[in-house]
Amino acid sequence: MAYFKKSPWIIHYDATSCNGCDIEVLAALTPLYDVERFGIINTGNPKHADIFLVTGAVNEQNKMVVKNIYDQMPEPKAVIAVGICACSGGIFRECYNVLGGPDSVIPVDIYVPGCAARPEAIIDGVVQALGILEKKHLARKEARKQHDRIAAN
Amino acid sequence: MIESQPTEIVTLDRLKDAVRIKWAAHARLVQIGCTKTAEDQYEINYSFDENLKFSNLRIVVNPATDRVPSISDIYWNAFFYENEVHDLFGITIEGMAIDFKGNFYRMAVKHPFAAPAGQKKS
Amino acid sequence: MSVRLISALSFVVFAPLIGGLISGIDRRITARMQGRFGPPVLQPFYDVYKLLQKENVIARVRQNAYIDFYLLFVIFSGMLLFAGQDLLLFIFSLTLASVFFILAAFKGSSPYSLVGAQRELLLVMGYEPMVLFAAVAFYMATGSFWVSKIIVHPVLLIKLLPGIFLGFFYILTIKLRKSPYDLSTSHHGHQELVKGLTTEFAGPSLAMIEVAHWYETVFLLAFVYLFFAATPWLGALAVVVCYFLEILIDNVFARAKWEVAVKSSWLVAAVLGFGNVAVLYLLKGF
Amino acid sequence: MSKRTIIPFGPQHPVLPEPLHLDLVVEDEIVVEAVPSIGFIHRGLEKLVEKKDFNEFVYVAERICGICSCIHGMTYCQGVEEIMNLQVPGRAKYLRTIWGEFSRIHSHLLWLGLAADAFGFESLFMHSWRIREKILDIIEETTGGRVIFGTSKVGGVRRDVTNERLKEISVLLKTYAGEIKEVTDIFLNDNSVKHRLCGVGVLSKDDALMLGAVGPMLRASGVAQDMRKLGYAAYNDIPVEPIIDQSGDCYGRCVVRIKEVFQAIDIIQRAVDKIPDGPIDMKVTGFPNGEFFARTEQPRGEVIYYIRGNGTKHLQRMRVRTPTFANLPAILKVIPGCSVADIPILLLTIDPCISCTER
Repeated sequence: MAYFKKSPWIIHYDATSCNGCDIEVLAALTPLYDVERFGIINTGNPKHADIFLVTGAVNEQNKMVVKNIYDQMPEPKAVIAVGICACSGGIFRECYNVLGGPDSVIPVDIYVPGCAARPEAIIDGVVQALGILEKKHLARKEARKQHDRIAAN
Repeated sequence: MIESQPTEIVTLDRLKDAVRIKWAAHARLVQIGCTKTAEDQYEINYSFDENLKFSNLRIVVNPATDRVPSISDIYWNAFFYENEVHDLFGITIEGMAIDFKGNFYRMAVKHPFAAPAGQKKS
Repeated sequence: MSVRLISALSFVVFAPLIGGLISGIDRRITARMQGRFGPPVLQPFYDVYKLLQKENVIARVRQNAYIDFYLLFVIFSGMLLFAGQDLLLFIFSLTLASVFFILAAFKGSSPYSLVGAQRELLLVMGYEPMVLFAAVAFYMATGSFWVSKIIVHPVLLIKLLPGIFLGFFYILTIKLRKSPYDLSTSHHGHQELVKGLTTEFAGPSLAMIEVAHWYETVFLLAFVYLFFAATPWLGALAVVVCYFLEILIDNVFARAKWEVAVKSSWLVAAVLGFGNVAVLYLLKGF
Repeated sequence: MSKRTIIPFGPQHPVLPEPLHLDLVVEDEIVVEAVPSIGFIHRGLEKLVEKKDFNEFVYVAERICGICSCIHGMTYCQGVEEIMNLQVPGRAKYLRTIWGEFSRIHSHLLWLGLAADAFGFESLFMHSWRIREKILDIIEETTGGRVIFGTSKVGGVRRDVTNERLKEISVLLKTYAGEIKEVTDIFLNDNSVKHRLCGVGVLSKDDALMLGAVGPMLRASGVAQDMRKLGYAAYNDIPVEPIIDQSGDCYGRCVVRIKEVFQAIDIIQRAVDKIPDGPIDMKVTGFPNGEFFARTEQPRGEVIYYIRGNGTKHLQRMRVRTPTFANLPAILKVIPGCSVADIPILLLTIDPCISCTER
């Protein structure tokens, strides 16, 4: 048990979403849903975060921003695409400036559907991401062990 | 009918004078918007509001030959709309208060609204 | 001697446990004040344990060395206090610790951490006079700078030093990084400087900052206890009440600007701190 | 410390949930200049009119912004109805008004929370949003959606609410008004809040008007302009007096929004009393041909839809000018001279909605 399950810190970035999902992400922090019960904190700082919530599709200007935030996050990390726009582009898929979901720029682990995604769905997405974090952590540990073994020989 | 919306068509060289009259009357600049009506014909609407009375100034331009003077020396906030019109329609606007030089929006397609109607995104 | 050593060592071992627990209870009470349920009480431990497992992303090579020294000096300051050493030494060591923290933040390349470091410097400037007044006043009241002497002083010191106590309580808000004075970094992410001082630190180094904060919480509360050392139960009560008030203050104030923080803490130091020292001077007639 | 540094503000920033980027040129924590760059959300949805027919486009219009979604959809529909000369049934008009005002309440409560967050008052943020959830419950119950209502359609509305339920909601709102007052009183009277708001970002009456500010921003500077005076939807029967404040600073904008929450509650209650019975939509035949600038009052200010049809099922042009777009130049003029600590609250007082702005 590495306690990733107990303390997932999130960072949220609004790619090109219509605010609907963003507001729901924020609503999940507030008294009715109160995700801090599960130790979830919205850090706002990529270097502190474990889980990256992207809402909305990616466009020409923000694809670098999304990638930068992802790169700044320390391992292990997970990405959740929140809302239908972040899954596939949604209603804006045909717009000239929409490149598609964030998975066209960074690897996405969990897709949360909905327009707008309900806070319950977002919380569920985060909870599912926890398992992935734990797995990634173990894989990292294993890789390091193997690396050490090779180095020792 | 919610409200009447008179539109006055002005020529390019009279545009700034007409806008100055609006400024003198303390009209608020509501928006500047562009519409492509034909292949080389673009309408630009300058909308004003004077105590809930809406009115339009309209110029018709051809982006290939015409250069539109900026009104941002009269209405400072116009530079926002003008940069937008420039980026979306490729219309040259001269003398904007802050010129983003085509970087107001960074887009996958240059001047998307200037493309012939019906053309799909690549 | 050995008693002192045991006391200092048990500080090193138990302070993070107590500090973490206090932090957990703090978060729970805060949540309740905001109409929420709040995290488990052990949440801070989960957080730190998780942070230790994370990758340590470094922006500049030496920034983490400064954090090591920060933690080291925070622990050292606490040990001095718990070993009953010189109060002045404790204060200087604590200042040195903050200096290391600020240097670490200056090392970070993000403008947020730079502005955070500048604000922290101003805050240190703000609270330092009051801390010094406190040390002087303890000396005047008890005739010694040694914590071991102060703690066995038969008189309830709060009677002699009410101004100093209030002044110290005021700067406690700054030291504990509570709103309205959580200018340089805040527990809650929603701040104009993102995370201010700690913006550039990730994983294990962030965990060390967190642990250092727990140590700080414990010895700052121990400092509060000093005012009531003559009656231990009153001291314990005062510590609990003080911390609860800090949580309450955290929840009923908007964040102030640094000008206000510095000016007001100097005003507090000048009126309450200096005033109390002056009265003591007249009473004792040095 | 006196050398100039540049602090990037956004696009990813915890105070602003939305990507607006400002490069703040800072001297001693005093901002000398603010250079904006936008376009992080530009999708180009205005161009979608060429692919979706004018009835379908209502869905897109509602998703221009997730916070003021209802009024976006409604404005678009009003524009099309105006061109096609449709007489929308009275009940539909009233329902639009009621939902529009509900969305105003939820948007203003949301703003109050975010503003509290910007000046570091976390518990106030939580309590504002706690009450907002109750409003959202009513919205969800009557429309089916929490943030995107999906009730607008050309020629009316999609859902009806029974008169009994409307009466109950009206009573319910009375109790909520008390709770809202408890929270808003803190905004108006708390000294530490006043310290952060009063005198920050003062915009004079003339500046506000000539820089094209709209909505609460304009009204807080003492200009009584409210598009609801035009009398669209049911506002002909329910006259609205614009709420103004003379101060022009952040506090003034806060006061205007708070008063508007109570005004909205009042409007809903009056609308519930007057709502006529009858159908909620009408059959729409033919295609729009003509142009119209539809203007309505969003929570953030005047929104304007330019709709131009050419007699086919696809519109020729649809342009949205959203309130934030109009307010941004004004706030840029105000920023120089403020301290870094004031920037979040200054930006938030225009109630920025970047996804509206960039579309």
